[in-house]
Amino acid sequence: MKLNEINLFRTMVRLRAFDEACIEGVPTFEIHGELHTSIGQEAIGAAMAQSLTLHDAVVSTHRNHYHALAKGVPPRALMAEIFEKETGLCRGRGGHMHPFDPEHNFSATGIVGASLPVALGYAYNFKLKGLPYIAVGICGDGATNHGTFHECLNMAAAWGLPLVCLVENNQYAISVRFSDVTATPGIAERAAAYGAFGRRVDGTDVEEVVKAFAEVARYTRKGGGPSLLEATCYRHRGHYEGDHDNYRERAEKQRMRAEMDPIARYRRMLVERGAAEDELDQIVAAAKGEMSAMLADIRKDAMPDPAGAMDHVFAEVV
Amino acid sequence: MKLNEINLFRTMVRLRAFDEACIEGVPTFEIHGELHTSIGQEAIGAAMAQSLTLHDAVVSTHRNHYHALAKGVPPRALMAEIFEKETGLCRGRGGHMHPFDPEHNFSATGIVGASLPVALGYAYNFKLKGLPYIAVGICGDGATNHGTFHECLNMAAAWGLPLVCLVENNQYAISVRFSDVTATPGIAERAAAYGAFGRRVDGTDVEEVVKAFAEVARYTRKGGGPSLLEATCYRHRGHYEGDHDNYRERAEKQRMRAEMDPIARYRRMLVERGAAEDELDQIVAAAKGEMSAMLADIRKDAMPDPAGAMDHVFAEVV
Amino acid sequence: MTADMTANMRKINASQAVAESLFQEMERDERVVILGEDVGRCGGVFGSSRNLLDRFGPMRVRDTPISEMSFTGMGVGMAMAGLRPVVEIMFVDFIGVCLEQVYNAMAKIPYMSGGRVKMPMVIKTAGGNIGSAAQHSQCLWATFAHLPGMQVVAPSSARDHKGLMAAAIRSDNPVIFIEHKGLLLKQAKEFLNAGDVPAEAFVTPIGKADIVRQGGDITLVTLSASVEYAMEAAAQVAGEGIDVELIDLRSIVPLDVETVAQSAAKTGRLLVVDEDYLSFGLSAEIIVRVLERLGPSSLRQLRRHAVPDVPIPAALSLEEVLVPGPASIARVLREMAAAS
Amino acid sequence: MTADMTANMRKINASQAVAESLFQEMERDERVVILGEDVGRCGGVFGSSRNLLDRFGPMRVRDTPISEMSFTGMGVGMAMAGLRPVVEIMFVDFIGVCLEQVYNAMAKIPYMSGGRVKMPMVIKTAGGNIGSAAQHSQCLWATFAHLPGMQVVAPSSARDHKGLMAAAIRSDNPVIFIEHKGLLLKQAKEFLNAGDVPAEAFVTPIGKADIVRQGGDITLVTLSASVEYAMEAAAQVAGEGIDVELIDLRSIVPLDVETVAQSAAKTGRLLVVDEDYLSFGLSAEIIVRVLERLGPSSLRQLRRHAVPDVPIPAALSLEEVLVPGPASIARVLREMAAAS
Ligand SMILES: Cc1ncc(C[n+]2csc(CCOP(=O)(O)OP(=O)(O)O)c2C)c(N)n1
Ligand SMILES: Cc1ncc(C[n+]2csc(CCOP(=O)(O)OP(=O)(O)O)c2C)c(N)n1
Ligand SMILES: [Mg+2]
Ligand SMILES: [Mg+2]
Repeated sequence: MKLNEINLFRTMVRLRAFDEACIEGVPTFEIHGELHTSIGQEAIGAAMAQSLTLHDAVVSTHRNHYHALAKGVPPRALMAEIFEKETGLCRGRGGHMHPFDPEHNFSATGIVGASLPVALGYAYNFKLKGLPYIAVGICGDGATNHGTFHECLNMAAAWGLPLVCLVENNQYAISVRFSDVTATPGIAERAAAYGAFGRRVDGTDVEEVVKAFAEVARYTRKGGGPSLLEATCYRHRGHYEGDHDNYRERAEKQRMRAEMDPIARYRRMLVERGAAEDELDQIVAAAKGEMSAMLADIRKDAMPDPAGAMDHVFAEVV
Repeated sequence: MKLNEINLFRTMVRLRAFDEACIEGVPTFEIHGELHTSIGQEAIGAAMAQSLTLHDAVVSTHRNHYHALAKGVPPRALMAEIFEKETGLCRGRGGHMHPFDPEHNFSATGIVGASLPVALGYAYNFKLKGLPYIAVGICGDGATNHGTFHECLNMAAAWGLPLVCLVENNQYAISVRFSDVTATPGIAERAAAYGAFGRRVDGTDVEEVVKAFAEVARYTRKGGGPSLLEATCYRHRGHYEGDHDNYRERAEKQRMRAEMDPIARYRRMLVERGAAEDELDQIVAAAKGEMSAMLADIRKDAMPDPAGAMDHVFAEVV
Repeated sequence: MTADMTANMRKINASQAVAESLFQEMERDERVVILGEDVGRCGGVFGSSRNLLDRFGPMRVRDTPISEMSFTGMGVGMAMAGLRPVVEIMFVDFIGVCLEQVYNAMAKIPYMSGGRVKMPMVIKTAGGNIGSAAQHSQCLWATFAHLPGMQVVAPSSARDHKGLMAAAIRSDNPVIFIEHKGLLLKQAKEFLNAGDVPAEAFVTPIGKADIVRQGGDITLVTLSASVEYAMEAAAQVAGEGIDVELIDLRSIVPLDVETVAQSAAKTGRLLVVDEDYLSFGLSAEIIVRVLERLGPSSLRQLRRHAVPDVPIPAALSLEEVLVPGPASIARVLREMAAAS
Repeated sequence: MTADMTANMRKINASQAVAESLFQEMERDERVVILGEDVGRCGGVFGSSRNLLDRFGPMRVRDTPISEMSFTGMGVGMAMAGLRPVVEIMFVDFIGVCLEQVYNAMAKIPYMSGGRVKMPMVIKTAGGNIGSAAQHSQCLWATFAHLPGMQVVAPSSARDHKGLMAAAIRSDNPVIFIEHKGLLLKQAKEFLNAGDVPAEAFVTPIGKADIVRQGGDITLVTLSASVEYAMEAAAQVAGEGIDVELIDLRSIVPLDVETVAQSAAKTGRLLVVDEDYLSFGLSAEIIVRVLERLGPSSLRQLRRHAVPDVPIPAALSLEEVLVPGPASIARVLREMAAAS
């Protein structure tokens, strides 16, 4: 697999700039509810972007922006939805936890454990029609202790469905440490209980994640049945914007920020390999500029018209 | 472990005679709803009876009679409940799927997958209080594909709770073959996904089941955390009395009845070891007599008084 | 119905009517798939998906493990992927296992997506009291109806079982289709609300109530098996000069208040019979909707007869006094007639 | 409430009041345990179980994995084993994941066991609309109330948060305790329905409504955060000569119909305000129960104001027109006053 290093770096940087732009809407109350960012988890989104086709499906979680972008959801429509504008992907009805893009086979849910079942439905459809596509169901580490994890991997394996279960193991479910509530050290080892293909990867090493994701995707796409990829990482911000985050030691957070920032890590790596700092800086600046401009533009969009508040409950008027 | 062979045989024979007496209530419409018998699964009940103490807890399923009897629930009160009499364990409110005996820490549920969580609550209580008791949660093979199986084994293992998960793998969930809907050949192998102690046993070889159940119970009682015992067996009758049971080949059923009847197997074994056929016949006759007499007696009991139909919804009148 | 009229009727029971509808809809539209426990090899525990596996194979007729939460969510994903899934939850009592996917996903995604995603999905399930105790006897239609975004259908006649199932499958909206265990094995000609079940595919529109019996004294509104009980009761009291107008709602979302209100305006007396729990349910909703239409003092009598907020006991001696049946409905009708 | 009166009030918000009650009940009775996501180390996502882990340790204050179905069932088992569990379901919207254990086990076991098993269990959860979109904004009290066997409590004032939680824990019945996300971080003295929160443990009995404001023109019945909105609305229209009697139900099972009916008999006008969905819910139930008591034509006006059967949209511009608030309640009150 040939990697375009600069592209990978740019993808990650754009993801982060996207979430940083979103964060600007919190103190202004443009975004209310709980905004979940993925800062620190860019390598995983970037890896998905490399291996997925338009027809593949992705079903994500409450922490979904990167996955949407990786799947090709138009950033402007996504951000407009996060800002709950009429121009948003879902006309402002969904908001940041519920983006739906049928054209890109992308959706998400705010309910933990609810992503895999929906992904399984896509996988079933691909198998039924004999299509060479895969469905990626995304979970956090916390979601892997939900019953649907077990049920879905079992069904996918029993019927040979093309489901990739991608676990972002950032070690916490809000305040609850993975190790306090989980019987096994990690998640990849559970694949054996379903005869699925399991793999663990350092989710902050972008090239490794790209390779690992490509590997599991290929395995599943070729008819091998479900696969499970556990990407270890760390959530650098609070569970949601505004979270007091007093359940993690300051020292832990500092260390993790130093060691487990995929963008900083990759930058160091690229520089070691001879990349020009300038060029990288420019990529960062361009991404920030792009997202700021997008935000500024979206801010001018109209909020949904209250007259339409009751629309879309049912497809047909009966 | 010293086994009292005659006792074991008698236990199994009494269990079967109990269920056979219950079946008599079906054509007469004394029992309506779905009566689930355990005929063919006597060895498992007998094995439990050997290792459990009064304080241990058992939470069973829709197919619960043998487990109740193994736990020491008074047979008369149980049968009276199955016949929905005011003299029943639950005053006729529960019926055959919902026997509750707080004195013996026994309960059941008609909802698949709902037994393990309740058993976990008992296990938690034992751990909280530092008591040397175990909670046995019983599942069928079908129930092991329900999310609670995963959730409960994970919690029990993460917290070191004294939960024994006993799986009666009779190969079918109503008409659905275990192998058609399950990723792994068996269930015991899933224990590894929780770092639990897993074991498979031929559930129609009573001495083997006794040993295996004693082993997992001892392991868990000594603080080893959860264990999982898969006892393979076969359901000789329909899923419920009245089931057309046209989803299993006649040949399969005949073969299984010949090979996997725990009572017939044990009888052959005992006779080979020198037991007197007479004595065994007498045990069978005595058990049938006991249960017939019990049934005749229960038939004289009153049905619940309609005046009390609204009682017991709430504990206190508010 | 006279012997003459029933003589030429097809010999088909309600569960066969459902199976036939599924068969024809699956023939008609290859996007239709059915999944659930025991829907395939055994054709459904009540036979309402018989013959489908042989004809359409296991990818379109899928026997599932007991994993309701996930296969309901799988249905949601299938619908989003362009299929038209029918997901069977064997007994409605089990819905608590998977209600999350039902009300947070299936029912809300069309709205949450701003109308960009359709959800042509049917949840097919069986309810009703037939002496099966607390965990296998519920109706729960009001539980669904309280939560926005899904249509809730509960057929009464054999004919409606077929026509409403076709409508549910062809609808682009999520539909909860609640069969009654006590009706499924009944032959079309045994229904009091009898009527031939056409052999060809047909659609009974969802949302239009059926005036099963015309009458001028009391408006009796109900659905599902209680339509049968109410017909029996109405026939009983007719001899005593009480003329009941009986309305089969067919669905409670949408609720055909129009038809009910017109009848109530005529009779001045409204009785709702409901096999579901009394409180926070169908009976109060209908009464208030009618009063909202006709005015707060428009009716002389308002009455509801439902399961009085108690789990269903195992013993039939107890169930009988809790669940509305022909005798208890007749009693209530007599009380109403006597009162004014 | 005047500045004088509030000056001496304790500085405590509603979530602290809950936490204090839990603390005191856990001190008082070692059988009380609490479990759920984030209840321990972080003290609850709204702080309503703060300080408990340090004092009582992890066996009595248990941070769970995201396994609601199983830890709710674990609560059932604990209660059967003699403990008095408080199980937190973080947001009521998630109840669909575990409702099975709630209504088939917790709520029915006392009845199914013929009264031989008690179920002293509390489900503590947060509901209400605060701009969190369709999957994090529901109230769902009517969903619980329709299903027999559980009491359903939703406190309004800071004081009631404490007293009703104590009552719930001490009750031998299963209790659903629904906090409102919009009230939890509000200081006791900021409540319009203000009142000091005593430092010592106390019990507010479940089942007795609170007449928060006396008035002669219109009876307004509601609960939870809507009590605050209704107080604001009542104060607004008072200046216009509309005198509202405002009743805080506190619980909907049991439902204090007595108090509501007495007031409605006096005013002749009944308005139910409900932040839960309109149909098949609280509003119709109250109206019908009052009419059942007072007679079908006893009231001049019946009105309900609730979320009109639509999922909650993300955009505040939409949420505002769907969820009852002070302005919309005042508008309805004015319409009612104008109509007769
Ligand atoms: C069924 C359910 N339970 C609880 C929640 C509340 N909740 C939202 S996110 C979250 C933690 C999820 O942890 P994890 O799966 O590790 O994802 P992360 O937030 O770390 O990305 C919880 C408990 C929910 N949304 N749904
Ligand atoms: C949640 C739920 N789904 C479905 C059912 C219907 N049902 C009752 S028993 C059963 C099969 C159970 O199979 P298994 O666990 O293998 O137990 P067995 O009957 O073989 O003893 C099913 C599907 C149920 N009671 N609860
Ligand atoms: Mg996490
Ligand atoms: Mg089985």
